[in-house]
Amino acid sequence: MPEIKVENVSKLIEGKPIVNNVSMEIPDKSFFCILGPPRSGKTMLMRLIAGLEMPDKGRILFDGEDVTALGPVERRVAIAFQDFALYPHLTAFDNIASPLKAMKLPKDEIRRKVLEVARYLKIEHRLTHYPSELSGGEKQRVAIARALVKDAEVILLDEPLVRLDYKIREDMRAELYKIQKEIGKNVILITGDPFEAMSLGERIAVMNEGRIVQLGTMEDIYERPVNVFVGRYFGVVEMNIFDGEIVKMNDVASLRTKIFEIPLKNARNLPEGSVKIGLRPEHMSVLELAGKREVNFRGKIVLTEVVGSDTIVHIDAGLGELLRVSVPAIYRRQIGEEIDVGFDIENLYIFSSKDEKLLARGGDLIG
Amino acid sequence: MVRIFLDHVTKIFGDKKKRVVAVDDVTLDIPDGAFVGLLGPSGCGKTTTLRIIAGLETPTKGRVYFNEEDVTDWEPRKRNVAMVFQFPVLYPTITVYENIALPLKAAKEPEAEVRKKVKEIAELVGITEFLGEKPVRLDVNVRQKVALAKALIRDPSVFILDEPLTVLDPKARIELRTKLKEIQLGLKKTMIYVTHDQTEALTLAEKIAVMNAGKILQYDTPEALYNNPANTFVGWFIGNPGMNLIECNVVEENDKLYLSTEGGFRYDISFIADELKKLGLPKNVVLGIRPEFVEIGSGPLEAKCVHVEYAGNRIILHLESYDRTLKAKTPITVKAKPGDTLRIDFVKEKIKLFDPKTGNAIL
Amino acid sequence: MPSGSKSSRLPIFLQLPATVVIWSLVGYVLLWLIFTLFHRYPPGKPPEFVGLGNIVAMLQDMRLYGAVLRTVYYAGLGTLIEVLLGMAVALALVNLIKNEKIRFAVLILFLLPMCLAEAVASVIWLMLATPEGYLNCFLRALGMKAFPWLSARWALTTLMIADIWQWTPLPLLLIYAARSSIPVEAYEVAELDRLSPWTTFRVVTWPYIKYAVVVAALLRLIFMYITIDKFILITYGGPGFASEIIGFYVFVQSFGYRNIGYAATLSFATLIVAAIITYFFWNAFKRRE
Amino acid sequence: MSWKKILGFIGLAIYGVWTLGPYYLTVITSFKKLTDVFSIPPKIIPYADFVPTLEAYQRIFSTRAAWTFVTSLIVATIATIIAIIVGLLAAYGFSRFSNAPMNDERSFFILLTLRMLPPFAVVLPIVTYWVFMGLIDTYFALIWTYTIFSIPLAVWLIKGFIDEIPRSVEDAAVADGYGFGARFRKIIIPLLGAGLAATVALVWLFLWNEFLFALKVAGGKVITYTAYLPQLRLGQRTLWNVYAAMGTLGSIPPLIILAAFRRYIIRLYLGGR
Repeated sequence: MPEIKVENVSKLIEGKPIVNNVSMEIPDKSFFCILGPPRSGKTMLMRLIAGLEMPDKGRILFDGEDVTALGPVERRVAIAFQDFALYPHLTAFDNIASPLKAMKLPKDEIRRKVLEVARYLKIEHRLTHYPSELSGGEKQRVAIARALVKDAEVILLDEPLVRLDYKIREDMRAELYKIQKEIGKNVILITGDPFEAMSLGERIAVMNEGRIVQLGTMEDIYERPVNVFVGRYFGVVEMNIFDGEIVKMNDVASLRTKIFEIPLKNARNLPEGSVKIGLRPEHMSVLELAGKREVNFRGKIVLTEVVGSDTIVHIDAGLGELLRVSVPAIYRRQIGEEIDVGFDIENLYIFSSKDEKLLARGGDLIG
Repeated sequence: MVRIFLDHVTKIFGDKKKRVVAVDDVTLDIPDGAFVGLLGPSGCGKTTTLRIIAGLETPTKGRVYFNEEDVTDWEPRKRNVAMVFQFPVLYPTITVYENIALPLKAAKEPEAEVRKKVKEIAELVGITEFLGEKPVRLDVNVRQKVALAKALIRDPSVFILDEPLTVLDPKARIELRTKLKEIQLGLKKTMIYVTHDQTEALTLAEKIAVMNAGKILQYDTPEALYNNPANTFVGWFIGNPGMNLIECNVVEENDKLYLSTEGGFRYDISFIADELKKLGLPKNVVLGIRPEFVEIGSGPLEAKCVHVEYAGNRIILHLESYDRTLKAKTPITVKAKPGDTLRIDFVKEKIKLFDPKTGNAIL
Repeated sequence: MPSGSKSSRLPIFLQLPATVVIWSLVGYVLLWLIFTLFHRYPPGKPPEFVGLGNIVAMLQDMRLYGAVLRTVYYAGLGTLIEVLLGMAVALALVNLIKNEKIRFAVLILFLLPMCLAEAVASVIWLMLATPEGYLNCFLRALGMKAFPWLSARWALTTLMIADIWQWTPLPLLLIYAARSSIPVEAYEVAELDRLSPWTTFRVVTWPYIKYAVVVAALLRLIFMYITIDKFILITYGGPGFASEIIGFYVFVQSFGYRNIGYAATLSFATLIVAAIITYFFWNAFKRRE
Repeated sequence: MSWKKILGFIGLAIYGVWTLGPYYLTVITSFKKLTDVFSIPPKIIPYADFVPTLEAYQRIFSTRAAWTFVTSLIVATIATIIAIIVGLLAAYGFSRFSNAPMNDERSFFILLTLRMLPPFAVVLPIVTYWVFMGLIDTYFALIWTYTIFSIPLAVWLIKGFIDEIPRSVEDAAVADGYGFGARFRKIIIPLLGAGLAATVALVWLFLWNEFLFALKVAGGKVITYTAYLPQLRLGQRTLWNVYAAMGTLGSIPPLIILAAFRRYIIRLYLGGR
C-alpha cells in the first residue's frame, strides 16, 4: 500500500502548463481527494499519478521508488473512469475479468475473483448483460469492480459520480466510503463537487489553474481556507464575500461594512484599509427561527431555494453582492419580503483585498 | 390563460415485441396560471407527458383538454404553446434579434411592434447586449436565455420547460431561477416545469407531481410532499438525504405494540395503537422517518455510527441499528465519530408508516 | 495514450508500412514526371533535354484549350445539376416518406448507379445512346425522329447526362445524411414558432446541409475532372475532338501519339490542378463540424 | 394529401424510373437474342415481348471473357487485403497520435491528395516503371498498383471509425495491462467490427470497378472484365447481348455489397464520420 510522493511535477499541452509544478504527499491506506473546478488540471494530475501520461518535469515516487517512467500496470494502479470506459462489445463479466485475463490468470481463479467482487458491489445478477443494457449506477459499479478485482495498490476514481442521477449519487457516496474502509487500499478520488470531497476525503488537495492551492483535512480547509477562491469553492453552499474596511482610530480598531460595524480587540497585525469579508451561509440564521445573534441586520428576499430538507434564502442586504442564508427547514417566503438575519463574529473570515489571502478568523479578533 | 386537464392519458412506445409504457394512465389538473413541477428520475415519463401537452406526441389512450376544449389531436401550432428544451435550440445562422423576432414576423406583426417587444423581452431576460450576435458564438448560458426570450415573446397560453437549467453553470442557474420565478409571478402564466432535480421543483413550483415509471405518485405542495409523502418512493426521493425506510414486523405484547425485526430492533409504537387497530393491525409495515427527525443522544434504540458526512451546518450520520441501517441529520454540535455507539430516538409525530407491498402510506 | 513514453517511436512504426508501399512507386512517378518535363523522347533515341520547350508547347496548344473548355462545361454544369437534383430528391425523400424503413429502402435503391463501375455505366449508356440504341427506339416508337445522341454537337452533353445518371446519388446521399442529422427539436421549435415552410428551410434545414452541399459539389467536381472511363469506352474522345476533355487528351498524348515528353508535361499540370481542388475540399470538409 | 405531396411523389417515381430503368434494360438485354435487342417498339418485358435465352452467357463462359472476372476477383481481393492491413496501422496512427511526426494533419492531407490523384496523369509514368522493371502486364504489377491507390481510401475510412472509439476505453485497456498488440487485437479490431468489414467491402468494390490501370498496366495476358469490354466492340457488328451480359455480371458484386452494408453506406461516404 504505497505512500505516494509527487515532486515538482509539471505537464504542458501545446505549451500551456495544465499541471504546474505540483508537489504533495498522499499518505498510505487513506481516502485522498483531489478537488478542483473544471479545467483545473485535476484529471491530468490523476493521469500522471496513474502513469497514463508522462510528466514534462518532476518525479513521482511510490514508497520512495521512482515510478515516473512506468505505466499503470507496473505501478499496480487501477482506474475507474468518469465515463465508465467499459468495453461495449464485452459483457459485464468479461469487462471485470479483463485485467485478470491480461495477467493470464487461470480461468477458474478469474471466475472466482469476478463473482466475489460482483457480489460485493451487488451487481452479480447483471454479469451477463452488455454495458448498453445497464443503468448508470450499474455501469459505475462494473467500472469500480474492474478497478478492485486485480487488487491493485492504488485505486483512482475519476469523478465517478458525476454522470449518475442525483439520488443514486447520495447512496453511492456512502458506499464508496465503506469500500475504501473495507479494502484498506489507497483510494484517490478526483471530483469537482466540494460536497463529495467534504463527505469522503480524509485529506483533500484543492486545485486551481494547475496548482495545488491548499492541502489538508476537511476541517483545516473549511476553517482556514488559504484564500477567497478556496473559501468560496470549498463549502456546501458558496461562501458570501463582500467588501469591508479595517478602521484604526487612536488604538481602537473596528471592522466596518455598509450595514454593520464590529469593534475589534487584538487587530494589531491587521493592515488598515479595505478587506474582503467572508461569511458562510450555514453560519448565518434567520432570527424568526433561531433567535438573535451577535450581529443582526435586515435584508430583502430575492429567492428562496428549497434544497430537499433545507432552504437557501438569497437576500439583498445592501452589501452589493447578494447574501445566501442557509435555513435547516423548508422555508418558503414571497419575493421582496423583509427578514432579519444574524451571525456570530467568530464565524467571520477576513481576507486581504490585495492578494485575497486569509488574514484572520472572527474568533482571532475578538478573543 | 389556460387550465390544462389530462384525462387518463397513456402513451405506449415500441412495437409488439418491445412495448414501453412511458406514461401510464395519468390524470392531472393544472389550474390556470399555476406553476406546476413534474419531478422524477430520468426515464419516468415526465418528458413524454410534457410532449403530449405540447402536442409533439399524441397519447395512445386518454384525452387532453385546454380550458374544457379537447385539444388531443390539435397540431402544436394550434395550441399556442411555447417550449424551452434541455439544450438551447436556436436558429444557428441568424442573429439573436432575428431568432427572437422570427415567431412574431411569422405572425406578420408590424415591424415597429416587433422591435418594441424584442427590446422589452431582451431587457427582462438580460440579453440586450447580445442581440446583434450569432448564437453559435455565445456560451450555453446566454443561448438558453435567448431560448427563454424566444419562448416568451409569443405570449403563449402555456409555457413548458424541459429541464432548462441542467446545462447552465451554478451562477447562471441561480440567476435564471430567479428570473423564471419573477416571470411566472409577473405574467401569471400557466407554467409546467420538468426536472429530475428536487431543488428546482421545490424552489419554483407551487404544486409538484412526483412521477416514477410512468405514474403520478403524488401531486401536492412541496410542504405536503415533505411532511406526508403518499408512498415510500416520494419519501425517499424528496429531501436530502431521503426518508429512512425500515421494514419491520408489528408485534403485540401484553397490550403494548412494538415494531420489531429479527435482529433485535424494537420500537414502542403504542401511542398510535388504536389508529393501527382501526386499520386492521397489519402484520408487517415500513417505518418511514426523515433523517432530520432522528434524535441522537438518548432513546430506546442503540446504533453504531459507520460514517460521518459534513453538510455545512449539519452532519449526516450513517448508522447501523441492529440489523437495519439508517441515517440521521443533526446539527454539528452533536459530536460523533465512526465506531461510536449511540442511543437514538424518533420524533413521534414525524413517524410515517407504509404498506410494505404497495409502498403506499398507511398513517 | 502514454505519449512521451519509451514507445514514442510507435507512431512512426505505424506509418512506415503504408509510406514505404506508396512511395516505392509514387516516388518514381513524381521524379519521372519532373525529369520528363524538360526532355523529349524521339523514338529509338535517348531522351533529349529541351528546357522549357514542352511547357511552351503546352501554352500554345490550341487543342488543349479546347479540351479545357469542354472540361469546364462537362464538370461544371454536370456537378451543378447533380448537386441540385441530389438535394431535391434528398429533401423530397425525408419530407414525403415518413416511414423510416420504406424511406431507407428507397434511398438504397436510388444509390445503385454509383456502386456500379464506370465501365458498366458506359455499357448501359452506350446501349441507350448508340444511334440504333434504346433511346432512339423509344423515340421512333412514339413516332418521333431519332436524336443524334453521339453526334459532334451532342456527344459531350450525352456523356454528362450519363454521369448525372450515375453520380447524382452521391450528393443525394451526403445531403440526406446531413438532413437526417438535424435534431428533431429544431423542427419542433420551428413548428411551435409557426414558421412557414420556406422560413423553416432557410433557418433550420439550410444551415445544417450547407456543408454537405459544398463537400458534395467539390467531390463531384474533382471526380468528374479525373475520371475518363466513360470517354474511353463510349466516344473515345470523338467524334473528332467533340468529346475530348483534358484527361482524355493526356491519355491520347500518352498512349495514342506516344508523345512522352509532352504527355508528362500535361500530366504534371493536371496533377497540380487536382491538388489545388483537393485543398479546397479538405478545408470545406474540416469546417463542416 | 395536398397536391404538393402528390406532385412530390410523382417526381420521386420519375426519378426512380430514371435511375433503375437503364439498368433494367441492360439486364434484360443480356437475356435477349441479338435480333431482339433493338426493336421498335423496344422489347422490354421478358416472355411477353421476347423469349429470354442464355445465349450471351454461354458465349462468355465458352471464351476467355469468363476468366476476366476471375482476374478482377484475384487482383481486387489481394490488393484490398494488403491495403487494409497497412491502412489499419496508419489510420490508428493518424487517429491517436495526431501531433506525432508523420501522423499529423499535413501528412493526412498528402494521403488525401493521393486519393484524388487523376489516374490519367500517373498512368504513363506507372506503365514506364513496370516496363522498366520488366513486370508490365503481370498480376504483380496490377496488384501492387491497386494496393497503392486503395491505401488512401482505406486510411480515410478506418480513421473515421477509430475516432469514434472513446479514448478512455483505450486508457482502460492500458490500465488493465494490455500492450499495444493486445489492445489492437482485443479492443480496436472488435470495436471496429462491422465498420471495418464495410470498409473492406468498399475498398474491394473500388478496385473491382477500376478501369484505366487495368487497361494500361495490364490488359494483355492479365485482363480484368472492365479492360476486356473495349475488345467486344472491335468487330464490325457489336454483340450487344454479350456486351450487356458482361455489364450485368460486373454489376452483381456492387449489388451484393450495397445490400449487405446498406446500414454503413451513409457513414462510409461521410468518411466514416
